[in-house]
Amino acid sequence: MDRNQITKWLKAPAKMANKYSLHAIYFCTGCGIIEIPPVITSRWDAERFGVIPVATPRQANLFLITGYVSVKTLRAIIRTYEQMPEPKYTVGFGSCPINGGMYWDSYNTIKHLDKYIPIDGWIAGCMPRPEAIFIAVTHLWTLIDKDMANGYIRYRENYKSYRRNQELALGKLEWPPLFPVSNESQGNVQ
Amino acid sequence: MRELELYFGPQHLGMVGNFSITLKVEGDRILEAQANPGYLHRGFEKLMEYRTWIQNFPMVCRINVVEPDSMEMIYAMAVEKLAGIEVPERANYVRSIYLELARVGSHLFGLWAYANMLGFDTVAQWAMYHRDLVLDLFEELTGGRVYHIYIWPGGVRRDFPPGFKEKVVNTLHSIGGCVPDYDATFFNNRLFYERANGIGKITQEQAKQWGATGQTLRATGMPYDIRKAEPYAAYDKVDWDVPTREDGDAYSRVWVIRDEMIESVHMIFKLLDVMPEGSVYNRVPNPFKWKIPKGEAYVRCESSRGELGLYMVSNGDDKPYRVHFRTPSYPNGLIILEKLLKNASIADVGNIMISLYVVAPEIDR
Amino acid sequence: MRFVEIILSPLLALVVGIFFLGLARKIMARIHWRYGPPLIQPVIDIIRLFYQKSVSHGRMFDLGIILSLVGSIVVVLFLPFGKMCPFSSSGGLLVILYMMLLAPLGIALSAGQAANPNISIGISRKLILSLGYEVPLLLVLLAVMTRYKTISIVQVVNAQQSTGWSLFSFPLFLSGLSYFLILPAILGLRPFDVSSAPQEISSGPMAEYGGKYLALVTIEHAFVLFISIALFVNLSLGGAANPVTFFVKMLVVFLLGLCINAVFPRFRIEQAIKYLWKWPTLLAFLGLIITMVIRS
Amino acid sequence: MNNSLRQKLEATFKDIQVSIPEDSKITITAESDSVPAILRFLKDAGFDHLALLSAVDWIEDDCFELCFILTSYMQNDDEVTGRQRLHIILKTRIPREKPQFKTVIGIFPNAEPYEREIHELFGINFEGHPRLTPLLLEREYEIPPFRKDFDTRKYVKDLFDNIPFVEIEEK
Repeated sequence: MDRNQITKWLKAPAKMANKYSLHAIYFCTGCGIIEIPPVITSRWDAERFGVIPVATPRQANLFLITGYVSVKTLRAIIRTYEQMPEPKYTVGFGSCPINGGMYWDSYNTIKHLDKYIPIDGWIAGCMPRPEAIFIAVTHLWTLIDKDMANGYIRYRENYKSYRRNQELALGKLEWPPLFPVSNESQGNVQ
Repeated sequence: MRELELYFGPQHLGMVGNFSITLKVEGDRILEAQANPGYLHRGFEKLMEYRTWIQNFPMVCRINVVEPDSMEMIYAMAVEKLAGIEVPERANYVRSIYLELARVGSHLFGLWAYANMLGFDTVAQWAMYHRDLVLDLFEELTGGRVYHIYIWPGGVRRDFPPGFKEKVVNTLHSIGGCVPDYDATFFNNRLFYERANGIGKITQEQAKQWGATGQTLRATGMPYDIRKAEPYAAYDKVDWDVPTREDGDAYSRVWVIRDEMIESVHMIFKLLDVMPEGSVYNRVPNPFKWKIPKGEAYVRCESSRGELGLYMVSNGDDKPYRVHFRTPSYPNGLIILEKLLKNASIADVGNIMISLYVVAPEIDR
Repeated sequence: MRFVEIILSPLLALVVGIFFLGLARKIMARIHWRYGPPLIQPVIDIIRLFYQKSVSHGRMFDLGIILSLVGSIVVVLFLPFGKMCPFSSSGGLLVILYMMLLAPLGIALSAGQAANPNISIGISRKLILSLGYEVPLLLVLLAVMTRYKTISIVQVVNAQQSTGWSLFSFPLFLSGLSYFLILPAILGLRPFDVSSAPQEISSGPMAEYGGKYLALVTIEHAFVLFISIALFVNLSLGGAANPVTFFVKMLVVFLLGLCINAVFPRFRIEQAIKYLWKWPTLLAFLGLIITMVIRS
Repeated sequence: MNNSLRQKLEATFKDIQVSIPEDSKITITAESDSVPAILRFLKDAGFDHLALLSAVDWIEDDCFELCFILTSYMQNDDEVTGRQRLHIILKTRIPREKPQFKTVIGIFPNAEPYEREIHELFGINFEGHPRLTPLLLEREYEIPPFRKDFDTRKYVKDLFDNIPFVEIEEK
């Protein structure tokens, strides 16, 4: 740790601690999960950077969405995301959450994940290599430094639109809104 | 005692793959278990009807991320059968070696999942490291770490690069050199025996009735293996054994996985020795205009988890009319798991599930 | 002087405990053929957790953690760290024994507020497990008290300083061995991490803790680490004349525990109880009987 | 062996066509009423492994085709015989309007999830099935998605592409 780092720690301990202690929620959302075990084990060892998987969303602050998101998984993802305490960061992993990727014409997968929950960063590729995850983590550090990893704030501010989109895709949601939704109408629910 | 409803998955450290089991528990005992798949359903079989024969090759391997290679193989086999394409001799050997390497990698992944579930971090990390060495071989051979798209109708995409044979031998020797370590810390560990012995026990009769194949069946004493029953690629060219155990519990299943890995490595060595020279690829017609004559075919091969089948119908068009995969995890995850979890303890949910080798994307497709 | 010690000794315990948490991660990583996180990683985690938002599940949820933290801090005050022991004259082993129960109890009370089925299973496992190790622990303490004819831990340490470590004296080595066998259970290391088994019940009682609650639970875990190892060092390894020797002894014990942690999978809860009530209890019982026979 | 089985089948059941297109394959086409009896007969004849139960939507012929693919486990646990190389495809057609079929769980218990899946993806109702609850899908579809008249590209266009992006104003 050089002097620069120490000043940073003294100036913004929250930011620095968030950076170096990214606890990822272990949720196998898609086939990208196959690259997570190598990343957290001996070959690549993400724990060097403070990235470890944790068991429950309450303990986590990083959500790696690994791969395509089916409609059924989207429900689980939203619930998990809403249970995570703020500040929280989301990274979409693989091509499929970005625009549907290979499953662009599938009736059961979500095409653009950022319509439903806010995303702080994307990792492109099918399958992205483990190194890509580390690059994503270092990019996330820069974003946190510059206050640009603000997905959770955007979620709070635009919650109404997000909730509307979620209901469009999933039908009626059985859990109450996370933040108060002022307007009664929720769009045309299909 | 209070009856609780417990959701095991989809977000759960003990869950490998996006799968969920709804458990009704009383204390530590499970009254009823209901498998709840569908988190990974992409409608592959529908999507494949919209894509041409050759476009489907990148699709099929994504059905099963743990071992995509057997998926490529089964699709290539079905296309070859329907279109009547011959495969050169050397390509058969290359395919066999490639599939056996994939089996070793997949079993090491299974070992990671199983050991990790039992709380056996050390062995889990070793297994994952060794799997990565196998993936390095794939990377050199095919250019991809996870998805390879290497097997093609009429052969394989390219021949072994120079020096690849020695690399395979060296890597497998270095992994094989760690087998005593694995045995000492894991397979012969008294606690592993205590945890796994008698857990998730099925008899051979039950296994037959519920449609089990692969380790689940072989752990009950039946040496049923598609590679022996209906040999494809070059599996009938060399001599090898089907490892079995008698008890049918989680302990035997994991031991069968271990023995299979070793058998696969031996098989690769033998195949490398007798591999003929020659071309590895027969040309197929122009893929843009490729039409396959009317017909239907059911082909099967042995993936690392059991019988993998593909029922394919062509109506003479440039796209398949209907494809349906018979995946080994399907009976394992939807029938056997539910039956075995009844009256088990919560501590054994993951134990049973992973010893059955349930791979969720294979169920959902 | 004593006032300074009252402040200093919990702080020291906390530092040692958190250092052990970091060391555990580093050493486990090395056994896994990994590089491992920096040693101060738990500190970073705790800072991060304090800055994170958290959800409370009722008043008892907050109070339970405080209860278990206070319990642990009180135990620390009674434990000699080298020669440093704020409450050396009063209480003793019996206070420690009772106060040590507060830690799991507080967590149980607190976590029970959240209606998560994983938590209730985890709590029941945790309480059963503490039942499992309390029996041999009690027998060990009785044997030590009988042998040195005192209930004061300071006098136990002093007696060992003159006569040698109790781990190497005849009847008490049985008790020492028994304590070492139950040590992983007290620490929640493998093969006894049944209560927090993340792969089975989503880390059990910790499932609903987030933010500062999780930070407090981590701190409390650091205290428990310190207490159970320090107690072992004081009872069986003869304590120490100065904090540095004491720390080195603790380190050795902890490293041995980690090695066990690395090569064993997790017990099922009934297997854990069966084990705890078999060998450690038998050894501790034997130690107690022989001590009583020799003494009379 | 193939031919003796063929003769036996043709002697026992009336309205079926048995063909042997290649050595390792027997294709049987039968009326839907006689399928359970044929399955029972084949199971007794040693084909005790229902590998796959599949359905094909022949929209031009206005019917669904159910395919039962049977193979056999080893009998005495030591030798692989010619029987293991053989698979039987039993096909039957049912009308596309109100598709109904009798469940075969009584004969092959492992048909249960296959029937559930076909019910969900093709909308074929299996009488006597204990739980025809949704297996894979989350949303409800007007036309079951695996039918040929369900156009997934149009569905995607109508549903997912119409969901707007969340507008985020620059701060």
